[in-house]
Amino acid sequence: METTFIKEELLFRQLETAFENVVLEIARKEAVLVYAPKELVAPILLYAKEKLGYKSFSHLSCVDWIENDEFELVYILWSPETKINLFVKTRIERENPIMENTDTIWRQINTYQREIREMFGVEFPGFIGEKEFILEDWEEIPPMRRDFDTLDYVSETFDERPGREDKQDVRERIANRSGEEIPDFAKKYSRE
Amino acid sequence: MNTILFQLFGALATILLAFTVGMFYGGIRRKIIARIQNRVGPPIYQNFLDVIKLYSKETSIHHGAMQHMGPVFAITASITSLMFVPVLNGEGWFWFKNLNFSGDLIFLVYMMVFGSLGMALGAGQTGNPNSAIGVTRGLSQMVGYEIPFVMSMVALMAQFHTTSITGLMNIQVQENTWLMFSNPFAFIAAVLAMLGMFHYSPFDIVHAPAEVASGPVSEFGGKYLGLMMSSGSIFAFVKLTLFVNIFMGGAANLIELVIKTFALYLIPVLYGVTSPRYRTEQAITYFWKWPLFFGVIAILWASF
Amino acid sequence: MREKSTTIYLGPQHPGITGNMMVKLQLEGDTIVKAQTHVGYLHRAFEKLIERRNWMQTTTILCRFCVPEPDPPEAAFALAVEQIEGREVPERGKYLRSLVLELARIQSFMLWYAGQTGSAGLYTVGQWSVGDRNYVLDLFEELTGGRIYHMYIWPGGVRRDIPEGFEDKVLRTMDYIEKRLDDYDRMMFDSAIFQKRAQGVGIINKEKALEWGVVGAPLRGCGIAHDVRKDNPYDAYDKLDFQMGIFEGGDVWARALVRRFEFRQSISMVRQIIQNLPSGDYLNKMPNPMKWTIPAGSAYGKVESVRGEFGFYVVSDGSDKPRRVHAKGPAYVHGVSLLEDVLVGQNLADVSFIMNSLGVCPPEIER
Amino acid sequence: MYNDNNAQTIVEYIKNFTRKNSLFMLAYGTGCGAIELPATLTSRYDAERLGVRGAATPRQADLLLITGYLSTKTLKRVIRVYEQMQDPKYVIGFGSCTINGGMYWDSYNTIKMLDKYIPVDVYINGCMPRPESVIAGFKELQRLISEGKADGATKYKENLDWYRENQKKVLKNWPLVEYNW
Repeated sequence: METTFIKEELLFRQLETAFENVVLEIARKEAVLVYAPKELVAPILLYAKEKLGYKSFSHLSCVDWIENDEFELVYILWSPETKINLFVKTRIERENPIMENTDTIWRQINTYQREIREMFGVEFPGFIGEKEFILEDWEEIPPMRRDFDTLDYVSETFDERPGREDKQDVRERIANRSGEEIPDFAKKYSRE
Repeated sequence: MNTILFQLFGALATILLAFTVGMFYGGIRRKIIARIQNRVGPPIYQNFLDVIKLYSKETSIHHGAMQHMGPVFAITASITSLMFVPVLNGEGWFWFKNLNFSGDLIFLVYMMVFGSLGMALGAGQTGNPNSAIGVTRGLSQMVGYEIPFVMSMVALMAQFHTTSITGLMNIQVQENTWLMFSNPFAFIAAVLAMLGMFHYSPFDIVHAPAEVASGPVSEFGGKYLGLMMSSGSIFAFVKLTLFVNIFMGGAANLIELVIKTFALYLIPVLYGVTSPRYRTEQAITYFWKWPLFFGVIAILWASF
Repeated sequence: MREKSTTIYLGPQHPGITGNMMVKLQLEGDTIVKAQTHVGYLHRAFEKLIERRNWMQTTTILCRFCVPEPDPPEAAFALAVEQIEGREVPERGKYLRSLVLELARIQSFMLWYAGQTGSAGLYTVGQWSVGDRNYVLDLFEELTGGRIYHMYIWPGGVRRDIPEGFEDKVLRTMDYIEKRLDDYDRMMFDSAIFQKRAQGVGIINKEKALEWGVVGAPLRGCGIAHDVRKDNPYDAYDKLDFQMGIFEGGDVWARALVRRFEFRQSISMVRQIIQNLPSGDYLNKMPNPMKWTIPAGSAYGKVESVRGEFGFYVVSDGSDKPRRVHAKGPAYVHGVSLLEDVLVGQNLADVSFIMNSLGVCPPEIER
Repeated sequence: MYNDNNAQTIVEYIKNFTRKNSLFMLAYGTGCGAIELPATLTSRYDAERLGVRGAATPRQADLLLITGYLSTKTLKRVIRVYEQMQDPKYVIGFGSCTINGGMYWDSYNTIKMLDKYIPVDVYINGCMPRPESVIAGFKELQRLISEGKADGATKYKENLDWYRENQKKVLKNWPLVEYNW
């Protein structure tokens, strides 16, 4: 298997020599992971953009690891030359999360940062963008955090139509609504 | 006394005729478009249903006095213009003849603008930015098509030394020819200008849905919209009849009138189905190129 | 202070807007001096809901990410899950996936024809193409059971095999559509007015495209060769013969040419797939859906949709539910910040025209 | 003489006949169901046969199609749009998610019962409804109109307080002026 990862190895070496405090991993074909402390993210992104030919930015995502009290920010880059996806991962503390603003490197990051600020409450100091992006008049904790329970929120905000309680088999009742029997073809779908 | 009553009755009948024909043409247009688009389409009396429904809707919008006056202006203008257009050739015994006097063609050219101006006032009052933009576009486009249209009319007036529509019609009857053959350039210029007058695609920038919602009428619903639809239908009849009278020798009876006007009506309809919409400045440039050129040629043709 | 600028809210209720979003425009005359997008009218909290569903149940949600093209999200998610799990897809499954993806592209191209011409006031082409699109949807219905939402692509393959006589139907439909394409093109691309409207409008140059991360047809319209199907081939695309449509200019016209070219490529690809369809299994053996767990890990799966690269970042913590699923649709890139930038200096008449050519589809922006 | 019952009935009949055969549908795709509307309006299904056509602005429209789930953000706009429409006006709830939340039953941002916020005349179920069922929904609405039963707007006016209470429960920030018809 190792022999097939030639270009990945090359990228591995390049990053290894350029940065010291990072953990590198070749996850699979065309995917290289970089675990970096948060102050190294911007230098890595810049280095990848200017030196390694990672011209375009693919994705910025945020994962809530509530059991470790951490948010994980994932920057995914893609190089048109080597066709390798580079994942730059960093962990920031969950209480008072602050991350460096990187939308000067790729302006596209602007949109992602707006979303992550709204959905996770991660702050990006020095970042210009409208506060409200997707939600309107939201007063609870940021909704994509894992400690926000959407079902609780739903049951206290919205009214459910009766008959919508969970784990009920209504197929039989629907079929018998006008007095008819369940046809044979439908019987095999009903839970016996 | 008797004659005045008779004339009033004739005028009313003419308005009804114009409304009916205009509405049916609208319905037929929708049907034609539907057939071209592979559809069955609505019944051809669909526009009547729409208008009756709109009149029966409740209207509870108030944006100031001019907003209520706008549609009234529009329908006044179209009925007044209708009064100056003779429906049939010669001494029609029933249909309203027209309020003809020498110079009525000039008056008509003015009157046809009046309706749009009234609409513009009404739409401007509503405070909807889409209306305001639609009005601006409408007036710009009017500047575009009015010039070739007026030039073509001037060419006819200069060529035949009359400023009356009946005068022009009489000349065609006497010389047994159509003016579209006597001065073809004037006809071409006028027909190209007519494309703009109908506000069908590609010149539907005034009420382009994808750009300015529906432009001037975006705040008008219910009865107002019904009034505007009626005004539009009557106005379509006025325009078509005027063109038939001036260029195609008028009509001796109603059937001839319908055939001639419908043939003329097909030009903007079919051109509209197959064309995307111009932008405002592109539309004006369009009118100021070939139509204007033909207008100039028509005047030169008339003078020499 | 200049007082003469007017503010127009294009949407959320506006016939010109592509979907349910809003663009706030400041106009001077007919020229836009400032544009601001407002999204979020379609936020359904999909990513939150997925965290509450198990791996199998996500398929019902995935296809609803993007309404005009429901298949690329399914495929991208399946690719990501297969990368984490190391699950192999049988050869026939790969071909069937490509078949569905290409058919989805074809129906989406037809919807694009309608949007692009309808926003320019030429409704006839749209009526034709959306009417003919029903024939493609019929194929979908026969294959998957649904007209719009298919839930057909599963991690490990596809849900069911093609029915009997399906190949013939596909080929006949392709013949019909190819014949009709000439009609559309004669009406649309040969129209002098359309050319005038499209050329030099909504220009995105190469530098801007890279800076904003533009994907798909808009990127190929500025002369940059990038297509996920070529660069990181997935499914059966490495065995199919096709070309990218690359045109210079970066305006609406260039994007339209790209799509016109790729439409025909898609048709030819569907024919190739039908001709080379291998036999065998279509689905790798699945565990019991209620007990299906995915090992911990993360992956980014991406596919090419009509509007561009559609990606899913999937994180699993080893349980029976996804830890995090984050979608990146082409409209997410095109429809928010880039649109604000591109619209400045354009004519009001071209807003919806440009939005259609960029493929702005709000459901995948806010999810 | 002119106000006797027969004349009234005839006028009502004509009114209802024209209303049911000329439905101006507001062009507002509030959700994903809007993708089936182009198909409904084009060659195979052609809703224009029934007199259904699009209207660009709420002032001109009679029929509001709620095409699918409503997020709370859209609900605010939909209420505004609905109140701007002129009487008589009808609402069609389109898709299972308008009826009981559908697959979005546990989503924090979508409402679950549309008829608690605006009156709904006809529901079309399905996710998403096929064009055939959309046409069937139009037909059902036409039947209700011709029988004079499509009176959602009147109910809305009569029970405005109840509707407002429900609306304000979901929409925390209520910036709208109290609308008068």
